Order: sequence, then structure tokens, then C-alpha cells
Amino acid sequence: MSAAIVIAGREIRDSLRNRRVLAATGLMAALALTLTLLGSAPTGTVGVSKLSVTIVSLASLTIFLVPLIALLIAHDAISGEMERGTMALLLAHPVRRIDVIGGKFAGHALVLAIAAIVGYGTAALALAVLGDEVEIGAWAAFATMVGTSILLGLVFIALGYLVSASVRDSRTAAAAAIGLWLFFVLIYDMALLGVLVADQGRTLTPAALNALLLANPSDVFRLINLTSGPDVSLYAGMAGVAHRSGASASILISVLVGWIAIPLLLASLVFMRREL
Amino acid sequence: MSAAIVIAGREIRDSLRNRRVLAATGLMAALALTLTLLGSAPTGTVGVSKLSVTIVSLASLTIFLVPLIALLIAHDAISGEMERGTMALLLAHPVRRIDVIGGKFAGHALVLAIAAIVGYGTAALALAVLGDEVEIGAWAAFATMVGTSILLGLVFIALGYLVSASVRDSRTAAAAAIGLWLFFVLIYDMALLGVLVADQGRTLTPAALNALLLANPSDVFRLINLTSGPDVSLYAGMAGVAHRSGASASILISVLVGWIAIPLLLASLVFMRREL
Amino acid sequence: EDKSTAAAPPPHEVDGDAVAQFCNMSLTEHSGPKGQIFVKDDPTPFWFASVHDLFAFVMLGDTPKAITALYVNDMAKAKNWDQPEPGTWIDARRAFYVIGSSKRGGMGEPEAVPFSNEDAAQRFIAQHGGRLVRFDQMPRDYVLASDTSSPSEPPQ
Amino acid sequence: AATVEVPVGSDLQQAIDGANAGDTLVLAPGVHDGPVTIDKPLTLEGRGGAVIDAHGRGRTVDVKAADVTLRGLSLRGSGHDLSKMEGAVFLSRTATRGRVEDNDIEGNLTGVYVHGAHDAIVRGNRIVGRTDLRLNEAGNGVYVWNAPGAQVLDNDISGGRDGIFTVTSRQNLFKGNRLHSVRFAVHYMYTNDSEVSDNVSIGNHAGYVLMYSDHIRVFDNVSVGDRDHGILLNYENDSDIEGNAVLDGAAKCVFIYNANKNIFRRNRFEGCRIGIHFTAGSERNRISQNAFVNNQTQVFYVGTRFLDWAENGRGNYWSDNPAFDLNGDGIADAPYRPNDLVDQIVWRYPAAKLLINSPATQVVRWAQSQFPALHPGGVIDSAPLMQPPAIPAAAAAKADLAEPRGPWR
Amino acid sequence: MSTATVSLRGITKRYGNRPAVTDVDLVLLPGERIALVGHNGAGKSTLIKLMLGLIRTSTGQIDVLGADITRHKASAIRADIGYLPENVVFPPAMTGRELLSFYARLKRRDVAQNQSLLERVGLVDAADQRTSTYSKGMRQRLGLAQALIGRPRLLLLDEPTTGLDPALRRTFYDIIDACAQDGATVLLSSHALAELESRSDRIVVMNRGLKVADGTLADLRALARCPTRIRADFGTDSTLPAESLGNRAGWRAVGVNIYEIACAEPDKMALVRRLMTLPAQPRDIEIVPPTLDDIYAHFLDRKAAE
Amino acid sequence: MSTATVSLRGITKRYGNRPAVTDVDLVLLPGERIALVGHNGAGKSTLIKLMLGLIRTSTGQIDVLGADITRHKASAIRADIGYLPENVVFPPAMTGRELLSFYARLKRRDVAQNQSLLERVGLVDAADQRTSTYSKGMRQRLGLAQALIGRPRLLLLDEPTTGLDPALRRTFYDIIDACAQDGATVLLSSHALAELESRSDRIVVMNRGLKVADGTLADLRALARCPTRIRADFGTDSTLPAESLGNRAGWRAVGVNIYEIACAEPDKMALVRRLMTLPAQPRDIEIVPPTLDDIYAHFLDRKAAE
Ligand SMILES: Nc1ncnc2c1ncn2[C@@H]1O[C@H](COP(=O)(O)OP(=O)(O)OP(=O)(O)O)[C@@H](O)[C@H]1O
Ligand SMILES: Nc1ncnc2c1ncn2[C@@H]1O[C@H](COP(=O)(O)OP(=O)(O)OP(=O)(O)O)[C@@H](O)[C@H]1O
Ligand SMILES: [Cu+2]
Ligand SMILES: [Mg+2]
Ligand SMILES: [Mg+2]
Repeated sequence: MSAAIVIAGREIRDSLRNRRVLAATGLMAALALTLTLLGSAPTGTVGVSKLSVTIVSLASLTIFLVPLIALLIAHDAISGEMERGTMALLLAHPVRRIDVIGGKFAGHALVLAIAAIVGYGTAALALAVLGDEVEIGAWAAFATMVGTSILLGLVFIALGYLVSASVRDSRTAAAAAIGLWLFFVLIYDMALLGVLVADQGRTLTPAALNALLLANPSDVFRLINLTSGPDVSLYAGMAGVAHRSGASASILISVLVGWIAIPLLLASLVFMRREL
Repeated sequence: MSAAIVIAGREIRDSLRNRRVLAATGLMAALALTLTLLGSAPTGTVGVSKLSVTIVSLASLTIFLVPLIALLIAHDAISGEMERGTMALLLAHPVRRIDVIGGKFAGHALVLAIAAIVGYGTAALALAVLGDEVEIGAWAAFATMVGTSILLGLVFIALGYLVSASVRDSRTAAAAAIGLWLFFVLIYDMALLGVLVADQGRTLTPAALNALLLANPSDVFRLINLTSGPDVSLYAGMAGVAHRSGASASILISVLVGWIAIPLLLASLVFMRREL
Repeated sequence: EDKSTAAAPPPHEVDGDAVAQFCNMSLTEHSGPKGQIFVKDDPTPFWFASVHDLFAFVMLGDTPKAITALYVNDMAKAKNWDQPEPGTWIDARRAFYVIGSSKRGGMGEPEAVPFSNEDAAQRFIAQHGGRLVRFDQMPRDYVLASDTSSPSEPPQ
Repeated sequence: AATVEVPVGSDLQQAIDGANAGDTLVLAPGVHDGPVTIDKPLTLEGRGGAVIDAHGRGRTVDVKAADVTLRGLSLRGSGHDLSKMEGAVFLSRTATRGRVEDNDIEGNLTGVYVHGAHDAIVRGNRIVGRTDLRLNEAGNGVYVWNAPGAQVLDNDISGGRDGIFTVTSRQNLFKGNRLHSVRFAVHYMYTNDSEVSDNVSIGNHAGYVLMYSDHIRVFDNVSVGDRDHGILLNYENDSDIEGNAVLDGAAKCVFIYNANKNIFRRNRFEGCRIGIHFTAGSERNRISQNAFVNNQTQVFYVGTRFLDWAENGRGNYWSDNPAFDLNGDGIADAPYRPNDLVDQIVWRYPAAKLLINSPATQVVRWAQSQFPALHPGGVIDSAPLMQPPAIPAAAAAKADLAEPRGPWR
Repeated sequence: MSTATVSLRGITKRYGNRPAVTDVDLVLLPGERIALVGHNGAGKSTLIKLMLGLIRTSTGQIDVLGADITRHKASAIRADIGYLPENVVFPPAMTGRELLSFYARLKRRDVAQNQSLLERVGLVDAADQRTSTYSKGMRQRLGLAQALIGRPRLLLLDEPTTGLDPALRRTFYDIIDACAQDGATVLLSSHALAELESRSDRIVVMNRGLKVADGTLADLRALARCPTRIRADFGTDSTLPAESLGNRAGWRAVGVNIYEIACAEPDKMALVRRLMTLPAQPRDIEIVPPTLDDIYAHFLDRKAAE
Repeated sequence: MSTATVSLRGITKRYGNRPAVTDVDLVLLPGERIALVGHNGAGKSTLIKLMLGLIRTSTGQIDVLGADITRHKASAIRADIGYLPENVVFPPAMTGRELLSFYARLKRRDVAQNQSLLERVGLVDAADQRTSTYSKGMRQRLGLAQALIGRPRLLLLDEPTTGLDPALRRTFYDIIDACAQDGATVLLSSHALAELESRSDRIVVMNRGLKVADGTLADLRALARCPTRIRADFGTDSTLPAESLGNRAGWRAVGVNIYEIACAEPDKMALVRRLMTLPAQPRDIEIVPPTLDDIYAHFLDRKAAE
């Protein structure tokens, strides 16, 4: 394990040095602040608290942005080092390949967590400073949102590694990563929508739809956050959905964790079969 | 110039070999077909021709997808070769740096053109086969759309080179390219809309708005293709704003061409100052 | 299709709590044949003050589509036009409908009068005019295109 | 014409029978036994606390003659057989110009049954229906049947089935009533050429329910907190709905089903889950200069037809429209489209709600906002207003609502 | 320690259908300095990568420091291996010192030792520059330093002297000697055969993936029977009677009055003595023993002839 | 052609504040083979890159083949330059043959010549493999081949023999000689000083960015006055009277009965003759002239001493 820690340390230092952390954090903070301050400006708010509005907008932002940042960080973690030739030397050291994946994962996870916590924390701070009274429950929802945002990021880091370990060069990795992003963030749900329309709501029952949603981590994230409280789900337009989607928050979170663990494992396996 | 042609040839062969052309073409064709088949379905009562509907849907697809493909192709064209070390040897040959940019541009432009023409051609073919009578004017609009899609792609290839020539490594290039895409495709219009709403017509005159639209190539693309679109009153949002702009098609196309030429030139200049 | 495999719930009988879809009035406030529709995962039916409304529900885009059963009053069996008796429900998909007759629906709108057999329908046509259609042939225009003529006087 | 005092304990019917046409009977405070029938033009007036109690039998006061006035009475205890049209006051076809004023009508089946009595006036009564009956057994506050010229004014009606229910009538005026805790505040069936104005409906299942009627002028009415619909139009044609306010309705501010050629102008629809639900098959309705404020779904319309909700270059105000107005003419520069493909899909297939916040749907929406020709049809407002029009009824209602112990609380 | 540090048994490595290494048996012992030579593409680097487990064998068994290196669990033994790849590449953003610390930590060695390593490879001045600014030789030096971290028991050095300047090359061989003295096994592949001669205990010759020779220099010399060459320059001004060189038996003229002969090792001194006692004294003589180059050429030729 | 192929006047190149090359003047003439030597980081590669215009001078003027190479328009003259970078990297997806065609077309040379180039560097068999499968030496060979495309008038070879096996290295020097014979200027940087000796007309020594020596080997030898070393091995069985070696004047014992002496070039033959006439005949003698190594060390030391 200690090898993984050393590698994680290097990744973190590297990320700090090439300002990747700064860029990611800055981007998240800027967008989160914008969304928070704009808030519900032009739309009709139906008597929900500002924090709920913020949570919904930030959650939407997360789905778009966090996977993107994660894939950007992760997509050439393996293929890039193989291509540049630094991987051979690394693997000649007492380092198991799983340590490489694990170490990089730990490092990148920290980078992402910092970006998310600082970025969204700024938004929370702004809200607090602007002096709106917010009840404890909403803050809990906010914390859930930040936490699951990080989880979502980890899912896509893991997926990025899987891509990176599988392809030959980092250009292919970049294309595949963008494909992955498009697929999970856009195409999957669009396809579901299409299927719903084509099916005329006959065979695709809510239960089936639910199961299908679990097969997409960004949908799992949405299910957790946009139905997290009556206030939030009301504003998110998902009122009355929460109770129908049978899965409880803890189940959803374990699905997300599964979505991290399985790609990581697969990435390790694929990486183990690669020759340098 | 012949050096540029040789380089273009290599880029094309390379793109064909690593299936980048295939992937881009396939993606465009798949999405264009989907939109064509879906798009014409529910609009039976609107009274605009199917081709017109297809044109607008494909135009919106273009704005979204073509810059992405272009940036994916272009973002590490320069930085990648510098990073891998193949650039030094290339530049030790009788090749001006502007030839490198020009040659790569020609090659990548062809790749993109093939993707667009085959991709959108498939959609056109599908329409033709589905047997709708379409008047000549609509086909002209279709051709304009495909042509300007390619132009838009070239704009973003040029911007990609500018990024690629400016940054140190291709990871930064990838991040910058995504930033560029987000900016021109999403954020710019959102911000403009926001400003319009907030300003309530006090300071932002229509002329200023026009100038602002010309400052975003994807809006220019929209302006060109909207003027040939069916029922202008149907458009809302940015498109609704856009249709008020007075610029003629030829002016708009020259703006797009400017949007290609200037980044290419800047990229060449920046590249000339780089040391290997 | 799974319509046949899913166990179709049996028809309910009209009681005082049955409120018609679209007009929110009690079913008992209306005369003429009525309808009910069951959708998936809901044990209580949507009630319709007229068969016409039932068809509107089926045809409108904004209504649930996971329909498990549809029932209308069999006016061949019902003796009381104003309040068809319990036990006269038949599967709406199997019924024969007379449209364009002189008989008006529960609130005076044009009505599609359902019968369980063709003979009864033809007898009704002989008496009140109109023509015979099956469930799947019900013209969209007849149901959704609005009748802009003034409603006729209802039975008192 | 004489004025006859009717003491408690005397037989009211006898007093009526004994009176001459045009006499005024003044009832002493206390309970007078009913039911009674009035078959000549009389005025029955109650002295504070005069009660006529039918003890659960028949119509408390059954008016058969023209020009009868009932004033200042408490009317109680009618029978409860709907088929026998039992209620507190029954103005039959012959009871032309009957007047029912300032009475306290409580615990009867129907409050006032205007059954064919032309030009009757029901004014200033407090009518409280029976809440112990099931809805399909309950009577209405005022029931108008085939009574051209009948007017229902300034009453306070609660309990029972509908506040004012009119069937097969014309030329009626329902004005200034306060209706609460009923099913429908005002319910029109087969009634034409009438006016409903200045009424207030609070907390009913629905406010103004107009069915199978035409040429109704509905203006300056208020609906606050009605459960299902503020205004419901079902087979309703050629009517004017102007200057009304629907506030804080739970489900739908307005529901329009198979209704044509109506005009909606300068109304305010605020705070409902659905601002206006518009089903296919409703045509040639003109909807402009209304304010749609903070409804969760401003317009619910599932249809492939394009409907432009603007007249003469003026559309409606939409609170959720991020509008801009470069030339300052008060009309936004971009059209407003309340719904898009995603809305339509979600409405058709509610399971799709799970996807409503997905970036996929946002991208579909975004693409549509750019290129709405992808749009499956629906409502468009080609000239949305920048400011909501002033609607006095709404302003008044809001002012009252703002008072902690306002009259409508 | 008499057990082998590395043992290869019947190793074959194919890329697709093309074999890079064919059926190689090889045993490396502690304290040995083994030179791995062969033409370009002979399979030297492939062998080294196989020993590290960076690539997998197609057939055969490899034991390194007593473990099967391909096993996932065997990774810990790499702490005792120093490796210098033929193309040494470092993450460009790190400084030399940082990199050494990184690798030392991976090997769980004391980072404090790194300073002395930097001194030995002459990188102290450049230690705090990013490696992207290093010259080629500086990178190679850093690569060497990294391979030497923590007194490895096995050094696998793929063309270690590439790009090293003469000064550091000498230092390098001294370091290698010290390591071997210390009991480490040093395997180094190289094309600089001249340098290897005195610096290796054993030489392994690869040809087209096959091991064609394996032994000490003396063994190979004996096997190859390569001749020593003696060259005598009599100067342009001297006149040389033809019979002076025994009617030139065996002598070839390689220039004006310059003659050369190839002789077996035992005959060398007699020939030199004869030269010095000639009437026409040579102006200059050179004695060139058979170099590793010659021996190597011999083995390659023999193989090619087979 | 008597004009210089390359002339550098007062060249300084700084990275940030750190100079990589300081105030270098250098003229290269047609037909010359110039060896560029110096320690790691001395600035050799920097000089070569400056000549190619890949990096810009901080101060000074460079003319290559009669043009200012930094001018954009001068790019055409690169058709007459062959360059081999110190780290030769190729686009991995292309085959060797494709790459050569690509570069030939860039230089507007006949692609048909490439086959003979492939033969010369021994890559015919591997020509149609992707370069990503090449061994290090094979890549170097391909790099050489591309540098030789179209009879360049100026060859700038940065450590060209790196990774080349002995066989090809010999071929390489033959090719270089042919080029020079043909009138081309060949500048090659190298650390393999031994090889350079007979293969270069001129030697340029760099030290910490400064040019510290520039001349023929003979010039440098004369300048440096480095001694020749003679080593005599009398064998363990022979007893050697102390006075045999003139009381060992100048002789150092370097082993059991092995003695070595450093002498100036003119004294060499006298010493050998003396050795051969000793009563105790040496079993073996070696004569080692001052190598480029020695001369080089001399110049570096002198510089360091300054
Ligand atoms: N891009 C750069 N940024 C900063 N310094 C550099 C850069 N490139 C080279 N240097 C420095 O310039 C000096 C000369 O480097 P150069 O590559 O010319 O050395 P060299 O003589 O070729 O050495 P070697 O024998 O190792 O190849 C070195 O000190 C090196 O650190
Ligand atoms: N990844 C690969 N795919 C296919 N073939 C390969 C690959 N790597 C090496 N080879 C082939 O294997 C053979 C041996 O290569 P290797 O690198 O071991 O040679 P080498 O002896 O180290 O040569 P050099 O002296 O040039 O370094 C070569 O023919 C090479 O082309
Ligand atoms: Cu009704
Ligand atoms: Mg090798
Ligand atoms: Mg160098």
C-alpha cells in the first residue's frame, strides 16, 4: 500500500504544480458562485428556500461538469505515462500495477475533492454571508450534494482509468473519454427518453426505468440529490417521483460506490495484461 | 507550399489509419440520421417541409458537435508533436512553421469535410429515399448548412491550433480546448442572454448586439442558417435575437472565414516563437 | 402485448363518490352511458360522464397510457338511459358504437352509444340514426374536434 | 297593503293563507313551523331572530306566486330529498320577480331553488348548506333552473354542493357573492348570455365551472385557494373571461376542455401547479394580456397544433420569461414558448419525470430554444409582455390576503 | 550466496508471430558483471524487460532473486533491483532531486542517501532543475543514479553508457565494479565492446533472439581463436629488403612500408622480437590483441554461416 | 567551394539567465568532418539546434549554407541539411519506409533512393513494420537513414552512433567518409572519442558552453603534449633486475612485474627498442598512444584550472 501512497503524493504534487487543482477549483467556484448569486432570478419560485434552489442548480452543474473534470484528469493517467515512457521505469520499482491505479486514484480523488469542496463551499459561504436563514435540513442536503458530487467524480475517474488502460495512445483516450462523457451525461438519458416515447409507456414501467437509471451513475447522482427533500424535489420538478423510485439513499450511494469499484478493478485487470 | 501538401497527406493517412475519420463520420452520420428520422416525425401539422425541419435540427447538431470534433482533432496537433519530440525532426526539414500549420489544417479540414459531407449526406439520402418531395430551394439551404458546418469546423480547428501552439503540454491543451468549446457553444450565448435580460434594452443597442453576435463563430453560423430557415417567428432565445441581425449572408460567411484566418495566423505566429 | 396478460381489474359500479374526469361532477349528475378506465398501479378507475369523454381520455396526449382495462355501459342491456343499471359494464374494446345519432350524451354532447352486439346497435340506428364504428375506428375528429354548436337541452 | 304581525306559536301557513295579496307578514322572533307555501304576492319579513323551521319535511318556503319577498328570516330544516327538489326557498315557475333578501338560510338541502322563476333576485343572504350529507346527496346554495333574468347578488354561501348552480337558463347575473367550502363556487350548465362578476371563491374544490354554456361574461372574479380549478371550461363557447384573478390554486388555475371561441383577457393566474391546462379540441380561443405568475407549469397543452397567444401584437406576461426589450415598447423581443418537447414527453409519460433534470433533457431543451422547429407544436406567445397588466380584482384580493385578519381569512 | 540471482529457462518471447527472443537459458550469479551484446534488434532489451516482468514470456520460466517475477506478489523483490531503461524518460515537471526521492520512497530506501548519488553522477548543480531542461547525458546520469538507489542486489542496465561523457563513463564503470564487489549481479547491455573488455566477468552474445555465446572473455577468445594483429611501420625513407620479413610470410602490406600480420596469441612475442632485430628498424609498431569486437564478429559470422 | 558551410559568430544562448552556449565562433568548411565533443551539458546539442534554427540565439549571428537560418524564408536550405537528433523519435504509427518517403518528399528528393538507404542501414527487413516496434538501435538506424536522404551538403549528427551495434557503426563511419569526400560538411557530436580519432578532420571541444579547443587531432596533440604510454609485462616467473629499466627512471610498477612509462611521442621507439634488448625479455608489451580521451581530459582540466 505504501507504494500507492507515494504515487498518490506525486500525483498531488504534480496536480498542484501544473495548476490543475487551481483551474478545477477556480472553475467550480466561479460557476457555483454565479449560479448561487443568480439563483432563481427570473423563474417562478414556488416558495422553496434559496438553498434548495442552489442545490438543484449546483446538482445540475455537477452532472455536467464534474464528470468532465474527472475524465480530463483521468483519461491519460495510464496511456499518457505509457506513451511518454515513464511507466516502464515506474513499474520496474516495487510497485504493483494495482498500486499505480490505486495511487493515482487516491491522488486524483483528492484533487477532485478539493475542487468540489472549495468550489461548492464558496457558494455555501456566499449564501451564508448573504444572510438567508436556512434550516439544518437544507444544509444536510447541501452536504449530501457535495459528497455525492465527489463520488460522481470518482466514478468518472475510475471510468477514465479504464479507458486509459485499454487504449493505445492518449489521443484515442481523449476521444473515448469524450465519448464516455457524452454517453453517460447525454446520450443515455436521451435514449431512455426516446425509448419511453417509442414504447408509449407500455412496457417501460417506472420500475424498469428505475433499474435502467441505476445503470448510469449520473442518473444515480440525480436520484440521490434531486429527490433529497420535498423542497428540493418540488423545485427540481421531481415531486412525487422520489417515493416511486424505490431505492433508498443508502442503496443509491452503494450503487455509486459500485460504479467506482468495478471500473477501478477492471482498469487494474486490463492494465495488468498490458505490456510496456 | 508543397511541404504543406506533404504534411497534409501524412495527416490524412494518419487520420484514416487510426480510424479517426471513421469515428467522426460514423458519429455524425448516426446523429444526423437519428435527428432526421425523429425530427420529422411529430411535425406533420406544421406546414414546413421536412427538409427544412431537418436542416434546422442538423444546424443545431452542428453547433454542438462539429466544434467538439474539430477541437478533438486539433487540440494537440502542435503540442502533441512537440511533447513527443517528433516536431524537432520535422522542422529540421525544409518546412516553414506556417507550412506545418497549413498542412495540418488542410489535412484535418479534409477529415472534417468528409465527416460532415458523408454524415449529413446520409441524412439527406435518407430524406430522399423516404420519398418526400422537396423543392430545390430547400436543398440549397441544406447545401449551405453543410458548407457552413464545415466552415464552423474549420474555425474550431484553427482555434484548436492556436491553443495547441500556445500551451506547454497536451493535457493543458485538452483542458483549454474544452474550455473553448464550453465558452463559444454554451457560455457565450447564455451570458449574452443574461445581459440582455438584465439590461432591459437600456445600454445594449441592436447594433451592439449584432457586433456581439459576430464575435462568436457559432452565432455567425446560426445567423447564416437562420436566414434560410423556414418560419423565423418560431425561433426563440438566441436564435430569435439572431434573426434580427441585418448582416447579409456573404458578409457573414466572410466573418466566418475571418474566424478561420485570424486564429490560424495567430497560431502560426505563436508557433514561430516557440523553441523546440 | 401485455394488455392481455396483465390481469384486467373488473369493472367498478357507480356510487356517490364517483367523480367524472374532465368536469369534476358526480357521475350520478349525468344521464346516458358512462365509462371507466383502469390504469396500471391504480385500483380506482377514472370515471367518465360520457363515452365521448372516455374516448377523449384515450386519445388526448396528456393522459396516462398504461391502460389496463376500459369499460362502458352496454346500452343494449341497460334499461334506464339516464342511469344505466349495475352489471351492464362491457369491455370497451369489444363494444359496437353508434355515433352521429340524435341521442345526446350525459351533458348534451354528441355521444358514442355503446352496445355489446351489432344487432342492438343496428336497431338503435334505425330508431335514432347515426352509424356504427368499432373501438379502433372511432374518428379522432369526432372526439377531439370540438362541436361548436350549442349544446342541446338536457333531459330535466 | 297591510302589515300583519305573526307571533311565535301561531300557524304561519294560516297567516299566509289569511293574508291578502301585497300584505307584509312580519314574523316575531322565535321559531315558526314550516313548511309553508306562498301562493299570492306577499312579503315575509323576519324580526331579528325569526325562524321558519320545516322540521325536515319538504320545502321550508315554497313560493308559487309572483312578487313574493322573503326578507330577514332564518330558514331551517327543509327535507332532504333531491328528487323532490326540497330546500329552504323554492321559487317555482310562477314565482316571477321573487325576492329573497338578507335571510339566514342554514341546514336545508338546497338554499334557494330558483326553479323557472323569471327575474328573481336572491340578494344578501347567508346560506350555509348541510355538511353532513354525502356530496351526491347534498343540495346547492342557490340553484337556478330556467330562470331568465334571475340575479344572485352579494350572498355569502358555504357548505353543500355548489355555491350557485345554474342549469338551462339565460340572462342571469351572479355578482358580488362570497362562496366558500363548497364543491364548485359557481357552476354553469346549459346557461347562456349571463354574467358572473365580482364574486369571490375561497377554498372550494373549484371556483368558476362553466359547462355547456355560451356567451357568459365572467369578469373581476377572484378565486383563492380553490383545490382543483380556479376556472374550468367544459364545452363552453363564446364567453368572455376578463379581469379575473386566480391565486394560490392548488392544481390548475384554469382548465379548458373542449371549449371554443372564448376570450381570456387581463386575468391573473398565479401560484398554481398548472397555470392553464388546455386540452386538444379547444379552438379559436383568444388569450392575451393575462399574467401568468409563478405557476410551476405555466401552460399545460399537449397537442401538435401551434397556438399563438397574442392578439394585435400583445401577448401575455410570463413571470418565468427571461425577456428583454431592446426597443422599449413593452413587448419582449423574443417569443415565449411555455412548453417544449421534454414537457410533452413528461406529460405523456410521467415515468419520464425521473429524467427531467438530466442534462439530456436540458440539452434537448437547449437545442429547442435554439431551433424550435424541432418543436412538436404547442403554445407560443409571439409578443410577450414585459410587465404584468394591472388587474384590480387581483390587487384587491392580494391586499385583503395581506391583512392578518382580513375578511377572506 | 551461491544461488543464482537470475535464472532464465527456455525463454521465448514472440510479438505476434515474430520471435524477439528464442529459447534462451541464462543464469546470473551474485558478484558477476555480465555484458549482454548483440546486434540491433537481437533481443537484449527484450531479455531485460522480461527479467523485470514488464513484458510476459511466451514460454519459459524466469526466477529473479528467488521469485517468479511475473507473479503479482513478487513486486516487492524489485526493491532490490536497479533498472536503467535504454530510453530513459522522466516526468518532465519534476526536478532531479524530487525524482530520486520519489523512487527512493518507492523502494523504501533512505532518501538521505540521494545526495551522495547525485554527487557520484555529477548532478548536484542541476539537481533542482526540472528534468525537462536536462541535456541528454544529464538525463542518462539521473537514470543511473536512480538505478543505484539502495544498493540493489541486481542491476539491469540497458546501454547505460549511452550519452555519458568520457569522464562519467569511467566513474560509471568504477561504480559498477564496486557494486559487483559488494555481491550485486550487474547485467549490462552495450555496444561499446571496447569498454566492456576489462569491465565484465562474462559476456553473453545474442544473435537474432538466440544466445550464441556465453562465457568469460578468455573463454570466448579461446573458443573463437581470433588472432592478434601486429603492425609495423618502417617509415617512407627506409628501404626494406623483401626478405627481411621472411619473404613476408603472413605479412600484408597495408600502406607504404607498413605491414601487418595476424598471429595466434602464443606467437606474438616471437614476432615482435624478430621485428626489433631486423636490419631495417621499424619506425613504429602496434600490437593489437583480438578485441571483443573481433570475437563478437566471429560469433555473429559463425551463426550467420550456419 | 571555399565558402564556409556554417559560420557562427559570437553565439550565446541563454535559457532564462543560465547560459547554455557562450560566445562561440565556429566555421565549418565543405568536406570537413568535425567532431564536437564535451561533457554532458556542455552545449553540443544546443549548438546543433541553433544551427538548425530550432532554437533562437540570444546574441550572435549564424549563417548556414549562405543564409540566415533563423529567417523564415531560409527554410528551403534545409533541403540540403541532414539532421539526426540526439533523441530520435518517430510518429509511432508509420512504418520505416513510409517515414523515409515522407521526409524525402519534404526534401523534394526522389523517393526511389530510399530503398538503397534502407539497405545501407540494414533495415530492409523491418522497413514495413511500424516504428513503434523498433528496437532502440533500429530507430537510430532509421534516424540515420533519414538524415542521409538526398545527399545533404551539411550533416548535423547529434550522437549518431548511440545505440548502433558495432557492425553498423563501422558502416556508419564509412558513409560519413563518403559524404565528406563528396564535399559535404559533417558535424557530429559524440562521446565515443576513441572512434572519432581516425574519423574526424577537426575536433571542437566544448566546456560549459565555451569552445575551448578547435583543431585537427595532430594540432590538439601538439597543443596538449599528452604522452604515449608503454606497458611491459615481464611475467611472474621472470626475475627482473632493478636496473634493467634504467633504475626504473620514469617507469611505474602497475602490477607484479608489470611496468608502465609515459613518454613523449619522439621517445617512443627508443624505449621499445630498449625493452626488446633487455636481458629479461618482456613477456608482453603494449604501446598506447595518447588517445583523444587523454587530450580531451587535458583540455577540460586546463579549463577547470583556469
Ligand atoms: N529547454 C531548456 N531549458 C533550460 N535549460 C536547458 C534547456 N535545454 C538545455 N538546457 C541546458 O543547456 C545546457 C546545454 O545542454 P545541451 O543539451 O546542449 O548539452 P549537451 O552538450 O548536448 O549535453 P549531452 O552530452 O548530455 O547531450 C545544459 O546545462 C542544459 O541543462
Ligand atoms: N512492442 C514490440 N512489438 C513488436 N516487435 C517488437 C516490439 N518490441 C521489440 N520488438 C522486436 O523485438 C526484437 C528485439 O528487440 P529488442 O529491443 O530486444 O532489441 P535489442 O537487442 O535491445 O536492440 P538494440 O540494440 O537496438 O537496443 C526486434 O526485432 C524488435 O523489432
Ligand atoms: Cu357540470
Ligand atoms: Mg535495446
Ligand atoms: Mg546533447
